[in-house]
Amino acid sequence: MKVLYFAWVRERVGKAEEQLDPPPGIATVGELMAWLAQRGEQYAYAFENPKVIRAAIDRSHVRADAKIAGAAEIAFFPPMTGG
Amino acid sequence: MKVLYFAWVRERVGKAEEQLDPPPGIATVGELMAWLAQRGEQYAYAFENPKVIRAAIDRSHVRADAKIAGAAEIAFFPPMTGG
Amino acid sequence: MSVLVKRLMMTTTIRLQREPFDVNAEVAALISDRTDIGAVVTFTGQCRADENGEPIAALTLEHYPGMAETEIARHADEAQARWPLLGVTVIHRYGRLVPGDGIVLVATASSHRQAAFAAAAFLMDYLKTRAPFWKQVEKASGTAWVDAKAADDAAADRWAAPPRQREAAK
Amino acid sequence: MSVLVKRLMMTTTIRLQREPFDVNAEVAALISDRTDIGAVVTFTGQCRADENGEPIAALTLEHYPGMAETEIARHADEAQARWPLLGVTVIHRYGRLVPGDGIVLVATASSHRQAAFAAAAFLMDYLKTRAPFWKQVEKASGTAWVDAKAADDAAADRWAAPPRQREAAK
Repeated sequence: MKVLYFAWVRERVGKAEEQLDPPPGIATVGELMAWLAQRGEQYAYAFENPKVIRAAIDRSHVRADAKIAGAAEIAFFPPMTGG
Repeated sequence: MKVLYFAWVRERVGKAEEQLDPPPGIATVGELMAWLAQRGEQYAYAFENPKVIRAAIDRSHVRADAKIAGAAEIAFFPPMTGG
Repeated sequence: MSVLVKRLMMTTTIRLQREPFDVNAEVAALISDRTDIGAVVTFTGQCRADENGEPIAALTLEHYPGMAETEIARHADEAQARWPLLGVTVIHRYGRLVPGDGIVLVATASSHRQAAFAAAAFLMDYLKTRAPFWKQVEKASGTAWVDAKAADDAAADRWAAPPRQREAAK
Repeated sequence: MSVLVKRLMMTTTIRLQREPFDVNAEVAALISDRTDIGAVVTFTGQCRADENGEPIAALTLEHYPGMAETEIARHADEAQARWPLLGVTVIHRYGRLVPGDGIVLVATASSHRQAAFAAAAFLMDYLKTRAPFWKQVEKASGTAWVDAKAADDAAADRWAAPPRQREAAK
Protein backbone atom coordinates (compact mmCIF):
# COMPACT_ATOMS: atom_id res chain seq x y z
CA MET A 1 0.00 0.00 0.00
CA LYS A 2 0.99 3.60 -0.54
CA VAL A 3 1.49 5.60 2.65
CA LEU A 4 1.44 9.42 2.58
CA TYR A 5 2.61 11.90 5.22
CA PHE A 6 1.67 15.58 5.45
CA ALA A 7 2.80 18.70 7.34
CA TRP A 8 4.91 17.96 10.46
CA VAL A 9 4.31 14.21 10.16
CA ARG A 10 5.99 14.42 6.72
CA GLU A 11 8.82 16.55 8.12
CA ARG A 12 9.48 14.18 11.00
CA VAL A 13 9.33 11.00 8.90
CA GLY A 14 11.56 12.74 6.35
CA LYS A 15 9.57 11.76 3.28
CA ALA A 16 6.21 12.56 1.67
CA GLU A 17 5.27 9.03 0.65
CA GLU A 18 6.46 5.46 0.43
CA GLN A 19 5.30 2.01 -0.59
CA LEU A 20 4.88 -0.28 2.47
CA ASP A 21 3.84 -3.84 3.06
CA PRO A 22 2.97 -4.23 6.76
CA PRO A 23 2.89 -7.76 8.22
CA PRO A 24 -0.49 -9.58 8.25
CA GLY A 25 -1.02 -9.01 11.99
CA ILE A 26 -1.48 -5.26 11.42
CA ALA A 27 -5.23 -4.89 10.99
CA THR A 28 -6.15 -1.30 11.95
CA VAL A 29 -4.93 2.25 11.40
CA GLY A 30 -3.87 2.37 15.07
CA GLU A 31 -1.85 -0.80 14.74
CA LEU A 32 -0.25 0.55 11.57
CA MET A 33 0.86 3.67 13.46
CA ALA A 34 2.36 1.54 16.26
CA TRP A 35 4.18 -0.57 13.66
CA LEU A 36 5.46 2.53 11.85
CA ALA A 37 6.74 3.99 15.17
CA GLN A 38 9.09 1.01 15.48
CA ARG A 39 10.70 1.51 12.07
CA GLY A 40 13.35 3.96 13.32
CA GLU A 41 14.06 7.17 15.16
CA GLN A 42 12.31 9.49 12.73
CA TYR A 43 9.15 7.36 12.67
CA ALA A 44 9.24 7.10 16.47
CA TYR A 45 9.33 10.91 16.65
CA ALA A 46 6.54 11.35 14.07
CA PHE A 47 4.24 8.86 15.82
CA GLU A 48 5.24 9.54 19.44
CA ASN A 49 1.74 10.80 20.22
CA PRO A 50 -0.57 8.85 17.90
CA LYS A 51 -3.71 10.36 19.49
CA VAL A 52 -3.08 13.71 17.80
CA ILE A 53 -2.48 12.18 14.37
CA ARG A 54 -5.35 11.98 11.88
CA ALA A 55 -5.63 9.36 9.17
CA ALA A 56 -7.37 8.87 5.84
CA ILE A 57 -7.91 5.67 3.88
CA ASP A 58 -8.33 6.14 0.15
CA ARG A 59 -8.91 9.86 0.74
CA SER A 60 -11.65 9.58 3.39
CA HIS A 61 -11.18 10.46 7.05
CA VAL A 62 -11.05 7.38 9.29
CA ARG A 63 -10.58 6.69 13.00
CA ALA A 64 -7.72 4.69 14.53
CA ASP A 65 -9.90 1.58 14.77
CA ALA A 66 -10.60 1.51 11.01
CA LYS A 67 -9.50 -1.68 9.22
CA ILE A 68 -6.74 -1.25 6.67
CA ALA A 69 -7.50 -4.38 4.65
CA GLY A 70 -7.94 -3.51 0.96
CA ALA A 71 -6.62 0.06 1.36
CA ALA A 72 -4.67 1.36 -1.63
CA GLU A 73 -3.61 4.65 -0.01
CA ILE A 74 -3.30 5.54 3.66
CA ALA A 75 -2.37 9.06 4.80
CA PHE A 76 -1.22 10.39 8.18
CA PHE A 77 -1.32 14.07 9.12
CA PRO A 78 -1.83 16.54 11.99
CA PRO A 79 -5.25 18.12 12.68
CA MET A 80 -6.22 20.27 9.70
CA THR A 81 -5.72 24.04 9.72
CA GLY A 82 -7.18 25.15 6.39
CA GLY A 83 -9.72 27.85 5.59
CA MET B 1 -45.07 70.74 12.69
CA LYS B 2 -44.06 69.05 9.46
CA VAL B 3 -45.85 65.78 8.75
CA LEU B 4 -44.44 63.30 6.20
CA TYR B 5 -46.10 60.31 4.55
CA PHE B 6 -44.38 57.41 2.80
CA ALA B 7 -45.31 54.49 0.52
CA TRP B 8 -49.04 53.63 0.53
CA VAL B 9 -49.77 56.10 3.34
CA ARG B 10 -48.44 58.82 1.03
CA GLU B 11 -50.46 57.49 -1.92
CA ARG B 12 -53.69 57.37 0.09
CA VAL B 13 -53.27 60.79 1.68
CA GLY B 14 -52.38 62.14 -1.76
CA LYS B 15 -49.34 64.14 -0.68
CA ALA B 16 -45.80 63.50 0.58
CA GLU B 17 -45.73 66.18 3.27
CA GLU B 18 -47.59 69.08 4.77
CA GLN B 19 -47.36 71.64 7.57
CA LEU B 20 -49.97 70.97 10.27
CA ASP B 21 -50.97 72.56 13.56
CA PRO B 22 -53.05 70.05 15.52
CA PRO B 23 -55.24 71.37 18.37
CA PRO B 24 -53.72 71.36 21.90
CA GLY B 25 -55.73 68.30 23.02
CA ILE B 26 -53.73 66.07 20.64
CA ALA B 27 -50.88 64.77 22.83
CA THR B 28 -49.69 61.45 21.36
CA VAL B 29 -48.86 59.91 17.99
CA GLY B 30 -51.98 57.74 18.28
CA GLU B 31 -54.18 60.77 18.93
CA LEU B 32 -52.58 62.55 15.99
CA MET B 33 -53.48 59.60 13.71
CA ALA B 34 -57.10 59.69 14.95
CA TRP B 35 -57.25 63.44 14.35
CA LEU B 36 -55.76 63.05 10.85
CA ALA B 37 -58.31 60.32 10.01
CA GLN B 38 -61.10 62.91 10.49
CA ARG B 39 -59.63 65.40 8.03
CA GLY B 40 -61.32 63.89 4.95
CA GLU B 41 -61.92 60.80 2.90
CA GLN B 42 -58.32 60.29 1.81
CA TYR B 43 -56.98 60.62 5.36
CA ALA B 44 -59.72 58.28 6.64
CA TYR B 45 -58.59 55.70 4.07
CA ALA B 46 -54.88 56.15 4.90
CA PHE B 47 -55.44 55.79 8.67
CA GLU B 48 -58.33 53.29 8.61
CA ASN B 49 -56.15 50.71 10.39
CA PRO B 50 -53.78 52.76 12.56
CA LYS B 51 -52.30 49.62 14.18
CA VAL B 52 -50.38 48.74 11.02
CA ILE B 53 -48.98 52.26 10.59
CA ARG B 54 -45.50 53.03 11.93
CA ALA B 55 -44.38 56.48 13.05
CA ALA B 56 -41.17 58.40 13.54
CA ILE B 57 -40.61 61.64 15.46
CA ASP B 58 -37.64 63.67 14.30
CA ARG B 59 -36.37 60.61 12.40
CA SER B 60 -36.50 58.09 15.26
CA HIS B 61 -38.99 55.23 15.45
CA VAL B 62 -41.68 55.81 18.10
CA ARG B 63 -44.76 53.95 19.35
CA ALA B 64 -48.34 55.23 19.21
CA ASP B 65 -48.18 56.37 22.83
CA ALA B 66 -45.19 58.68 22.22
CA LYS B 67 -45.80 62.36 23.07
CA ILE B 68 -45.69 64.74 20.11
CA ALA B 69 -44.94 67.90 22.11
CA GLY B 70 -41.82 69.60 20.72
CA ALA B 71 -41.69 67.46 17.58
CA ALA B 72 -40.45 69.28 14.47
CA GLU B 73 -41.09 66.40 12.04
CA ILE B 74 -43.48 63.47 12.34
CA ALA B 75 -43.61 60.73 9.71
CA PHE B 76 -46.18 57.98 9.06
CA PHE B 77 -45.48 54.90 6.95
CA PRO B 78 -46.24 51.18 6.51
CA PRO B 79 -43.95 48.48 7.99
CA MET B 80 -40.54 48.73 6.33
CA THR B 81 -39.56 46.41 3.47
CA GLY B 82 -35.96 47.39 2.74
CA GLY B 83 -32.86 45.29 2.43
CA MET C 1 -25.62 60.90 0.93
CA SER C 2 -22.33 59.52 2.20
CA VAL C 3 -20.93 59.07 5.70
CA LEU C 4 -17.31 58.09 6.22
CA VAL C 5 -15.97 57.78 9.75
CA LYS C 6 -12.50 56.55 10.70
CA ARG C 7 -12.63 55.62 14.35
CA LEU C 8 -9.55 54.13 15.93
CA MET C 9 -8.91 51.28 13.51
CA MET C 10 -12.55 50.90 12.42
CA THR C 11 -13.91 52.21 9.13
CA THR C 12 -17.65 52.71 8.64
CA THR C 13 -18.99 53.56 5.20
CA ILE C 14 -22.72 54.15 4.69
CA ARG C 15 -24.19 55.26 1.37
CA LEU C 16 -27.68 55.59 -0.08
CA GLN C 17 -27.60 55.92 -3.83
CA ARG C 18 -29.53 55.44 -7.07
CA GLU C 19 -26.42 54.09 -8.83
CA PRO C 20 -25.26 50.44 -8.91
CA PHE C 21 -22.51 49.39 -6.49
CA ASP C 22 -19.32 47.45 -7.23
CA VAL C 23 -18.75 44.76 -4.60
CA ASN C 24 -15.07 44.38 -5.42
CA ALA C 25 -14.36 48.10 -5.16
CA GLU C 26 -16.19 48.32 -1.82
CA VAL C 27 -14.32 45.33 -0.38
CA ALA C 28 -11.02 46.73 -1.67
CA ALA C 29 -11.75 50.03 0.09
CA LEU C 30 -12.68 48.18 3.29
CA ILE C 31 -9.45 46.20 3.51
CA SER C 32 -7.00 48.55 1.79
CA ASP C 33 -3.60 48.85 3.44
CA ARG C 34 -4.61 46.56 6.30
CA THR C 35 -3.06 43.27 7.31
CA ASP C 36 -5.05 42.72 10.51
CA ILE C 37 -8.19 41.61 8.67
CA GLY C 38 -8.56 37.84 8.51
CA ALA C 39 -12.20 37.61 7.43
CA VAL C 40 -14.44 39.58 5.10
CA VAL C 41 -18.12 38.71 4.67
CA THR C 42 -20.28 40.35 2.02
CA PHE C 43 -24.02 40.12 1.57
CA THR C 44 -25.57 41.25 -1.69
CA GLY C 45 -29.35 41.48 -1.95
CA GLN C 46 -30.61 41.33 -5.51
CA CYS C 47 -33.88 42.07 -7.30
CA ARG C 48 -35.50 38.75 -8.25
CA ALA C 49 -37.82 38.28 -11.23
CA ASP C 50 -40.66 37.13 -8.97
CA GLU C 51 -42.40 38.26 -5.81
CA ASN C 52 -44.28 35.47 -3.99
CA GLY C 53 -44.26 33.41 -7.17
CA GLU C 54 -45.68 36.15 -9.41
CA PRO C 55 -43.40 37.58 -12.15
CA ILE C 56 -42.34 41.20 -11.72
CA ALA C 57 -40.93 43.65 -14.25
CA ALA C 58 -39.29 46.01 -11.76
CA LEU C 59 -38.98 47.10 -8.15
CA THR C 60 -39.11 50.71 -6.97
CA LEU C 61 -37.55 51.54 -3.62
CA GLU C 62 -38.82 54.56 -1.73
CA HIS C 63 -36.91 55.75 1.33
CA TYR C 64 -37.03 58.41 4.05
CA PRO C 65 -34.00 60.61 3.35
CA GLY C 66 -32.22 61.67 6.50
CA MET C 67 -33.80 58.99 8.68
CA ALA C 68 -32.52 56.08 6.56
CA GLU C 69 -28.87 57.14 6.96
CA THR C 70 -29.35 57.73 10.69
CA GLU C 71 -30.97 54.35 11.28
CA ILE C 72 -28.30 52.48 9.32
CA ALA C 73 -25.50 54.33 11.12
CA ARG C 74 -27.10 53.50 14.48
CA HIS C 75 -27.18 49.81 13.62
CA ALA C 76 -23.62 49.87 12.31
CA ASP C 77 -22.60 51.33 15.69
CA GLU C 78 -24.59 48.62 17.45
CA ALA C 79 -22.82 45.94 15.39
CA GLN C 80 -19.44 47.42 16.33
CA ALA C 81 -20.41 47.39 20.00
CA ARG C 82 -21.40 43.71 19.80
CA TRP C 83 -18.54 42.27 17.74
CA PRO C 84 -14.82 43.07 17.30
CA LEU C 85 -15.15 44.53 13.80
CA LEU C 86 -12.44 46.25 11.79
CA GLY C 87 -14.77 47.67 9.15
CA VAL C 88 -18.41 47.92 8.07
CA THR C 89 -19.84 49.04 4.73
CA VAL C 90 -23.56 49.39 4.01
CA ILE C 91 -24.81 50.59 0.63
CA HIS C 92 -28.56 50.71 -0.04
CA ARG C 93 -29.99 51.71 -3.40
CA TYR C 94 -33.28 53.49 -4.03
CA GLY C 95 -35.28 54.24 -7.18
CA ARG C 96 -36.32 51.79 -9.91
CA LEU C 97 -34.45 48.47 -10.19
CA VAL C 98 -34.96 45.54 -12.56
CA PRO C 99 -34.42 41.80 -11.93
CA GLY C 100 -30.72 41.03 -11.50
CA ASP C 101 -29.91 44.49 -10.12
CA GLY C 102 -28.20 44.74 -6.73
CA ILE C 103 -30.38 46.34 -4.03
CA VAL C 104 -28.20 46.32 -0.93
CA LEU C 105 -24.60 45.52 -0.01
CA VAL C 106 -23.37 44.80 3.51
CA ALA C 107 -19.66 44.07 4.01
CA THR C 108 -18.04 43.34 7.37
CA ALA C 109 -14.38 42.82 8.22
CA SER C 110 -12.83 41.32 11.34
CA SER C 111 -9.79 39.38 12.52
CA HIS C 112 -11.95 36.26 12.80
CA ARG C 113 -14.80 34.82 10.83
CA GLN C 114 -17.55 34.46 13.45
CA ALA C 115 -17.71 38.21 14.12
CA ALA C 116 -17.84 39.03 10.41
CA PHE C 117 -20.63 36.49 9.74
CA ALA C 118 -22.72 37.48 12.76
CA ALA C 119 -22.45 41.23 12.14
CA ALA C 120 -23.45 40.91 8.48
CA ALA C 121 -26.50 38.77 9.35
CA PHE C 122 -27.43 41.20 12.15
CA LEU C 123 -27.22 44.23 9.85
CA MET C 124 -29.32 42.56 7.15
CA ASP C 125 -32.03 41.52 9.64
CA TYR C 126 -32.22 45.11 10.88
CA LEU C 127 -32.19 46.67 7.41
CA LYS C 128 -35.15 44.45 6.48
CA THR C 129 -37.28 45.51 9.42
CA ARG C 130 -36.09 48.88 10.77
CA ALA C 131 -34.51 50.88 7.96
CA PRO C 132 -37.15 53.18 6.40
CA PHE C 133 -37.35 51.73 2.88
CA TRP C 134 -40.44 50.50 1.06
CA LYS C 135 -40.61 48.29 -2.02
CA GLN C 136 -43.20 48.60 -4.76
CA VAL C 137 -43.33 45.96 -7.52
CA GLU C 138 -44.53 46.24 -11.12
CA LYS C 139 -46.58 43.18 -12.07
CA ALA C 140 -48.82 42.37 -15.05
CA SER C 141 -51.78 43.26 -12.82
CA GLY C 142 -50.36 46.68 -11.91
CA THR C 143 -48.16 48.05 -9.14
CA ALA C 144 -48.30 46.76 -5.55
CA TRP C 145 -46.51 47.57 -2.30
CA VAL C 146 -44.60 44.61 -0.91
CA ASP C 147 -45.96 43.41 2.45
CA ALA C 148 -43.59 43.16 5.40
CA LYS C 149 -42.85 39.52 6.25
CA ALA C 150 -43.40 38.03 9.71
CA ALA C 151 -40.28 35.90 9.10
CA ASP C 152 -38.19 39.08 8.82
CA ASP C 153 -39.52 40.39 12.14
CA ALA C 154 -38.72 37.05 13.75
CA ALA C 155 -35.20 37.16 12.33
CA ALA C 156 -34.64 40.65 13.74
CA ASP C 157 -36.03 39.62 17.12
CA ARG C 158 -33.16 37.12 17.46
CA TRP C 159 -30.88 40.07 18.19
CA ALA C 160 -33.16 41.90 20.63
CA ALA C 161 -31.50 40.57 23.80
CA PRO C 162 -27.83 41.43 24.32
CA PRO C 163 -25.46 38.54 23.44
CA ARG C 164 -24.68 37.61 27.04
CA GLN C 165 -28.34 37.12 27.92
CA ARG C 166 -28.90 35.13 24.75
CA GLU C 167 -26.05 32.80 25.67
CA ALA C 168 -27.38 32.31 29.18
CA ALA C 169 -30.85 31.56 27.83
CA LYS C 170 -29.65 28.57 25.79
CA MET D 1 -7.84 21.06 -10.22
CA SER D 2 -11.31 22.24 -11.15
CA VAL D 3 -14.76 20.71 -10.78
CA LEU D 4 -17.78 22.30 -12.43
CA VAL D 5 -21.16 20.60 -12.10
CA LYS D 6 -24.46 22.01 -13.34
CA ARG D 7 -27.20 20.12 -11.52
CA LEU D 8 -30.78 21.13 -12.17
CA MET D 9 -30.54 24.83 -11.40
CA MET D 10 -27.62 24.54 -8.98
CA THR D 11 -24.05 25.39 -9.91
CA THR D 12 -21.14 24.08 -7.84
CA THR D 13 -17.63 25.32 -8.53
CA ILE D 14 -14.68 23.99 -6.54
CA ARG D 15 -11.10 24.96 -7.27
CA LEU D 16 -7.75 24.49 -5.57
CA GLN D 17 -5.12 26.81 -6.97
CA ARG D 18 -1.87 28.64 -6.34
CA GLU D 19 -3.14 31.77 -8.08
CA PRO D 20 -5.10 34.61 -6.44
CA PHE D 21 -8.88 34.67 -6.91
CA ASP D 22 -11.11 37.53 -8.01
CA VAL D 23 -14.20 37.74 -5.81
CA ASN D 24 -16.16 39.82 -8.31
CA ALA D 25 -15.49 37.44 -11.18
CA GLU D 26 -16.50 34.43 -9.09
CA VAL D 27 -19.73 36.09 -7.93
CA ALA D 28 -20.49 37.19 -11.50
CA ALA D 29 -20.07 33.58 -12.66
CA LEU D 30 -22.29 32.35 -9.83
CA ILE D 31 -25.22 34.63 -10.64
CA SER D 32 -24.81 35.11 -14.40
CA ASP D 33 -28.04 34.99 -16.41
CA ARG D 34 -30.12 34.21 -13.34
CA THR D 35 -32.93 36.28 -11.89
CA ASP D 36 -34.03 33.82 -9.19
CA ILE D 37 -31.12 34.66 -6.87
CA GLY D 38 -32.09 37.12 -4.15
CA ALA D 39 -29.08 36.73 -1.85
CA VAL D 40 -25.37 36.20 -2.35
CA VAL D 41 -23.00 35.77 0.61
CA THR D 42 -19.24 35.71 0.19
CA PHE D 43 -16.61 34.86 2.75
CA THR D 44 -13.00 35.74 2.07
CA GLY D 45 -10.31 34.46 4.41
CA GLN D 46 -7.12 36.49 4.30
CA CYS D 47 -3.56 36.07 5.48
CA ARG D 48 -3.03 38.32 8.51
CA ALA D 49 0.32 39.80 9.49
CA ASP D 50 0.19 38.05 12.87
CA GLU D 51 -0.43 34.59 14.28
CA ASN D 52 -1.44 34.55 17.95
CA GLY D 53 -0.01 38.05 18.35
CA GLU D 54 3.38 37.25 16.83
CA PRO D 55 4.29 38.94 13.51
CA ILE D 56 4.58 36.64 10.51
CA ALA D 57 6.25 37.21 7.13
CA ALA D 58 4.34 34.56 5.20
CA LEU D 59 2.07 31.54 5.34
CA THR D 60 2.60 28.33 3.38
CA LEU D 61 -0.39 26.09 2.78
CA GLU D 62 0.19 22.40 2.21
CA HIS D 63 -2.69 20.22 1.03
CA TYR D 64 -3.55 16.62 0.15
CA PRO D 65 -4.25 16.72 -3.59
CA GLY D 66 -7.20 14.56 -4.55
CA MET D 67 -8.58 14.30 -1.03
CA ALA D 68 -8.98 18.07 -0.60
CA GLU D 69 -11.24 18.38 -3.66
CA THR D 70 -13.27 15.33 -2.61
CA GLU D 71 -13.79 16.59 0.95
CA ILE D 72 -14.83 20.05 -0.22
CA ALA D 73 -17.22 18.61 -2.82
CA ARG D 74 -18.77 16.37 -0.16
CA HIS D 75 -19.40 19.36 2.10
CA ALA D 76 -20.79 21.43 -0.77
CA ASP D 77 -23.24 18.56 -1.43
CA GLU D 78 -24.11 18.47 2.27
CA ALA D 79 -24.78 22.24 2.23
CA GLN D 80 -27.07 21.83 -0.76
CA ALA D 81 -28.95 19.05 1.02
CA ARG D 82 -29.46 21.25 4.08
CA TRP D 83 -30.41 24.58 2.48
CA PRO D 84 -32.22 25.64 -0.72
CA LEU D 85 -29.12 26.89 -2.52
CA LEU D 86 -28.90 28.04 -6.12
CA GLY D 87 -25.11 28.04 -6.28
CA VAL D 88 -21.94 27.34 -4.29
CA THR D 89 -18.35 28.33 -5.09
CA VAL D 90 -15.35 27.28 -3.00
CA ILE D 91 -11.82 28.30 -3.97
CA HIS D 92 -8.91 27.38 -1.71
CA ARG D 93 -5.35 28.46 -2.43
CA TYR D 94 -2.18 26.58 -1.57
CA GLY D 95 1.51 27.48 -1.65
CA ARG D 96 3.18 30.55 -0.14
CA LEU D 97 1.02 33.57 0.71
CA VAL D 98 1.91 36.90 2.30
CA PRO D 99 -0.15 39.13 4.64
CA GLY D 100 -3.09 40.65 2.77
CA ASP D 101 -3.36 37.73 0.31
CA GLY D 102 -6.66 35.90 0.00
CA ILE D 103 -6.55 32.28 1.23
CA VAL D 104 -10.06 30.99 0.72
CA LEU D 105 -13.28 32.15 -0.93
CA VAL D 106 -16.72 30.71 -0.23
CA ALA D 107 -19.71 32.14 -2.11
CA THR D 108 -23.30 30.95 -1.71
CA ALA D 109 -26.41 32.00 -3.60
CA SER D 110 -30.06 31.47 -2.70
CA SER D 111 -33.47 33.02 -3.12
CA HIS D 112 -33.37 34.13 0.50
CA ARG D 113 -30.69 35.39 2.80
CA GLN D 114 -30.83 32.94 5.73
CA ALA D 115 -29.89 29.95 3.54
CA ALA D 116 -27.00 31.84 1.95
CA PHE D 117 -25.63 32.99 5.34
CA ALA D 118 -26.00 29.60 7.03
CA ALA D 119 -24.44 27.63 4.15
CA ALA D 120 -21.41 29.95 3.93
CA ALA D 121 -20.79 29.70 7.70
CA PHE D 122 -21.24 25.91 7.57
CA LEU D 123 -18.77 25.52 4.70
CA MET D 124 -16.16 27.69 6.44
CA ASP D 125 -16.46 25.79 9.72
CA TYR D 126 -15.93 22.52 7.84
CA LEU D 127 -13.06 23.82 5.72
CA LYS D 128 -11.29 24.87 8.93
CA THR D 129 -11.55 21.46 10.57
CA ARG D 130 -12.07 18.76 7.92
CA ALA D 131 -10.47 19.88 4.65
CA PRO D 132 -6.90 18.49 4.44
CA PHE D 133 -4.88 21.71 4.48
CA TRP D 134 -2.08 22.65 6.86
CA LYS D 135 -0.64 26.10 7.52
CA GLN D 136 2.99 26.81 8.25
CA VAL D 137 4.03 30.34 9.26
CA GLU D 138 7.34 32.16 8.81
CA LYS D 139 8.25 34.08 11.96
CA ALA D 140 11.42 35.83 13.11
CA SER D 141 12.12 32.72 15.23
CA GLY D 142 11.79 30.36 12.23
CA THR D 143 8.96 28.38 10.68
CA ALA D 144 6.18 26.76 12.69
CA TRP D 145 3.09 24.69 11.94
CA VAL D 146 -0.11 26.38 13.04
CA ASP D 147 -1.95 24.47 15.77
CA ALA D 148 -5.58 23.51 15.22
CA LYS D 149 -7.91 25.58 17.41
CA ALA D 150 -10.42 24.06 19.81
CA ALA D 151 -12.76 26.96 18.94
CA ASP D 152 -12.81 25.79 15.31
CA ASP D 153 -13.76 22.25 16.35
CA ALA D 154 -16.53 23.65 18.53
CA ALA D 155 -17.80 25.76 15.63
CA ALA D 156 -17.90 22.71 13.33
CA ASP D 157 -19.67 20.65 16.01
CA ARG D 158 -22.61 23.09 15.82
CA TRP D 159 -23.55 21.45 12.52
CA ALA D 160 -23.14 17.82 13.59
CA ALA D 161 -26.84 17.18 14.27
CA PRO D 162 -29.24 17.57 11.35
CA PRO D 163 -31.16 20.91 11.39
CA ARG D 164 -34.46 19.40 12.59
CA GLN D 165 -32.87 17.84 15.67
CA ARG D 166 -30.99 21.03 16.42
CA GLU D 167 -34.24 23.02 16.34
CA ALA D 168 -35.96 20.53 18.65
CA ALA D 169 -33.05 20.65 21.08
CA LYS D 170 -33.39 24.42 21.65
